[in-house]
Amino acid sequence: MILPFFIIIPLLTAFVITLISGERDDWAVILSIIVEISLLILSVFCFFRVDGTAVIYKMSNWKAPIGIILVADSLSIFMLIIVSFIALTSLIFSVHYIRHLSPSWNYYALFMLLVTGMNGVIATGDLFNMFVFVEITLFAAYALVAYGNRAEEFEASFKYAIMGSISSAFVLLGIGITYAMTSTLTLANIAEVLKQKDPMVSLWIGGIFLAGFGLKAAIMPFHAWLPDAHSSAPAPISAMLSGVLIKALGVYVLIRLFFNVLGGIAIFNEVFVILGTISILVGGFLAMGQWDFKRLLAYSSISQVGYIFLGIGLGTWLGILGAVFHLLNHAIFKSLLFYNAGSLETAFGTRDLRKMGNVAKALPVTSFTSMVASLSISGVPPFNGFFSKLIIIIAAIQAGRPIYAFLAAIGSLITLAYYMKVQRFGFHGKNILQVEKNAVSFGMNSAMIILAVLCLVTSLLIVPGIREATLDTIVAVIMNKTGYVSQILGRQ
Amino acid sequence: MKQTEGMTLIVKTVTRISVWLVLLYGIYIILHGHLSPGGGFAGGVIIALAFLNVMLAFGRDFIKNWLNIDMLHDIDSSSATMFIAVGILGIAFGGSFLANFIPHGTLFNLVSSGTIQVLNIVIGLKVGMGLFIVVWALVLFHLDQKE
Amino acid sequence: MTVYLLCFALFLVGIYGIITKRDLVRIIISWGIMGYAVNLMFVLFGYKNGSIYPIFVKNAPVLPQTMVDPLPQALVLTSIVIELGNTAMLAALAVRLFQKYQTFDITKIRRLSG
Amino acid sequence: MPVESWLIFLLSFMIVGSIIALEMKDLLSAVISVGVVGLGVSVAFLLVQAPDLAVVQFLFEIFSIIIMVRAFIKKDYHQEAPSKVNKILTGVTLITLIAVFLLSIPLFKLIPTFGEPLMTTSRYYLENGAAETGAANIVSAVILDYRAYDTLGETTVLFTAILGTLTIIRIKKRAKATEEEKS
Repeated sequence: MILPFFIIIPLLTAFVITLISGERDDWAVILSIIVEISLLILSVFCFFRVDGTAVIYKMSNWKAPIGIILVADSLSIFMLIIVSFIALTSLIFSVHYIRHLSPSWNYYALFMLLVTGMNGVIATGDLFNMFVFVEITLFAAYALVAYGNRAEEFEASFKYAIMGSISSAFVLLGIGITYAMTSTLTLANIAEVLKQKDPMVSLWIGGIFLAGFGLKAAIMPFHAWLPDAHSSAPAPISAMLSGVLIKALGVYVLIRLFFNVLGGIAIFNEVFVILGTISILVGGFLAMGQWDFKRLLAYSSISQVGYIFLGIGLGTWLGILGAVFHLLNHAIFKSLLFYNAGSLETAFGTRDLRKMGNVAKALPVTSFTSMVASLSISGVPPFNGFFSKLIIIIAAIQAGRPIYAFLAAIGSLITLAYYMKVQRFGFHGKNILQVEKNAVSFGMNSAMIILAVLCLVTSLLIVPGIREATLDTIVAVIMNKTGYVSQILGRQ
Repeated sequence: MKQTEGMTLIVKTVTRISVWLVLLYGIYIILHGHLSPGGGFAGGVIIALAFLNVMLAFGRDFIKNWLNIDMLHDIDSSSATMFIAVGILGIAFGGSFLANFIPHGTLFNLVSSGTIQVLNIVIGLKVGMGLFIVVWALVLFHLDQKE
Repeated sequence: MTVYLLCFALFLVGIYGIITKRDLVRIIISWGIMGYAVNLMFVLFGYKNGSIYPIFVKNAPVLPQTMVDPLPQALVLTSIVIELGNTAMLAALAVRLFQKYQTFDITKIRRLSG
Repeated sequence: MPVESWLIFLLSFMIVGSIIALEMKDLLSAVISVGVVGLGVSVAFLLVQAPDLAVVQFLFEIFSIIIMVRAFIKKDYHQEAPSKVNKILTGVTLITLIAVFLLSIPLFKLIPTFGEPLMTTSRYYLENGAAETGAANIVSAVILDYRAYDTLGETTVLFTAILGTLTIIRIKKRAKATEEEKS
């Protein structure tokens, strides 16, 4: 019953913000933060209420194949929690940060539309509806990437817009062909009809959707746009893009399409594994050579998403557990790293690691939290990154693919190398830099501290007691591929 | 009427008549959305083209005081909010979001298909105002370019 | 089947335009062509031989079986509006890029390093 | 079957038109010739018994031409001759695209032939659409009642596009207007 409110509330806020928007944006800030907190509480409440079976909400009172249905199982509510949490911390961070760029209500209205789009993609159970909400998210992202009004940002936003439109054209082509074959648009019915068709059809549809949504998830062959877009966007926006958008629009949709709808075809799992491993290595090598802090983080996003695809591609229980856990961890520490880059940028006005100096004394909170984030992303034991990467590597070995496990371990070492480079140059360098007085506000510091604490807390999810309640329900949803279909068709 | 802005006198006199016809036609298309082809989207664009026609014929300054541009922004966002309000009313009366809770009336007459007609009008307003704002923004942008 | 192939050919012409053409306006145009091809193919999937448009008329009762498939038409109406929104945003970005770089040539717009 | 032959003629006209649009030297005529291709799509919609779409496509085509011309009219920009690298790139892309086209022919055989759609869900819309929603135009019934949530997403897409364009062109609502008055 609460499901449609995940889309109605942020959408209504966006419209109200544009209505009441005066000269100053403080109204917009207060409204969006209150809304984001309520969304977070709503999603956590939903997570513990849904007991393994999918909750279905019939839009405008029509049954599944006729009307549109919203579906919420533990996987989609897990994604809703991540989206609302990272959006909340981004909003807190951007209260002060956006004052530097150009304070106006546009930013908060577009941010709310970004959240609406992602919630819409995650909650919907209808193929064309997913496409419409993907378009909303992309339009809001193009405008937000170009928010800073500098030449590179327009260039990055234009390239992101072109790649996004090409992938949307492929997705629409895929939807057209799926409709021609199955003449229905609800994901559950498509899955049911595709079972009777000859497997060549599923391969073809899978190929087109892999091209379309792979471009959005920036897997290896389609990763070219990501470093430009994520590095020139304002820090809270690149945190949202890297931490959540490529996962909600790319990874989540590919899991839903390839596991629940197409029933986990072996060839596509193999493709995920190979592309994931290539992403890990190439993303890592490219990140080594970067001196711009944000570009380095963008390249490291490509390699970390590669881990998630490696985990999913294995298809075993442990592999998917590692992938889901890494998805959560990466959202946390990558957003934290982008916040650090943002606060360095506001304090010193530069993103180049070589120019930075002894930040430890000047910005104690930023340097401490970035140390926590660097350790957890490169997989140092007490932090969460270590556990998720370890599970993926063990899963690769168990699944009889030691080569991928070995390559994943090398990837983790490369990550450790370039994050130590960040620490050595960025935070404990030699040249002393003067810093503007309280450049980094309380809001920015508190957002960073919350995420740093979370880096430690989420590693507790591995403890068997807690794991059953949270991660296992999600993995169960992905593992029994046709369970999703039978639940929806069963309980119309 | 100072003759500097806009096009020649002939175009102005013709537009002075044709604009009202075009607007009337746009409103007709919106209101008959559920009976004849075209609906909220088509009617809205016709209204936007009518405003555009006036802007091309009479020039930028005329349109600024003939049509309060900020009011267009407010109509745009308030019609979008109305769309969601109709949806929420659907939850209250019709059972689920965006349900058709208004009685349908008899087929084929003008006021007949419940929320479909209401939503058609809301979309018509939204598309009409929104698209004109986009073109107005491009015009304003070229204005800065010249300075 | 040949009609679908021709639509797919139009789609490939759009991809050709995006990859080989250098200036922004042509890239936006070729994306438009891709959008036309996909929309047209979607509606062609719904056409039934010898049937008429899905609108009931007052005094001419029409059997529902002799009507075209309304669902692709509804979906393509949505994707046409999405296409316009996309063209508007790409045009706005291209205009601002021309203001900053004084050129439409994408190879000259190379401020981003790496 | 007149409709299929008409469509094949129209589609080949559109393919030739779009190739011309891409290869033309002057920007403005390129935009106009794509507009012609768009109007060809609108005529094709009429042939396929989709009047709703023909009207909307025709009007939105006019609007996208206005936006494109408005944005690119004043830019006196001439295009240099394509460099050697570009020629190789064009050659390679042409070969790969033709190969993709030939590879996809067997795949298009899988789709039900043109003219016999398997209309499982939309048969429901046609049979009891008028009764349940009270609208004579079934396409409006589908858009605004059966799949009204899609149209809500649709209006949001348009709203985001307009808000995004305003943010990119940096027109703040009231501030810009007052500033214009002063300058």
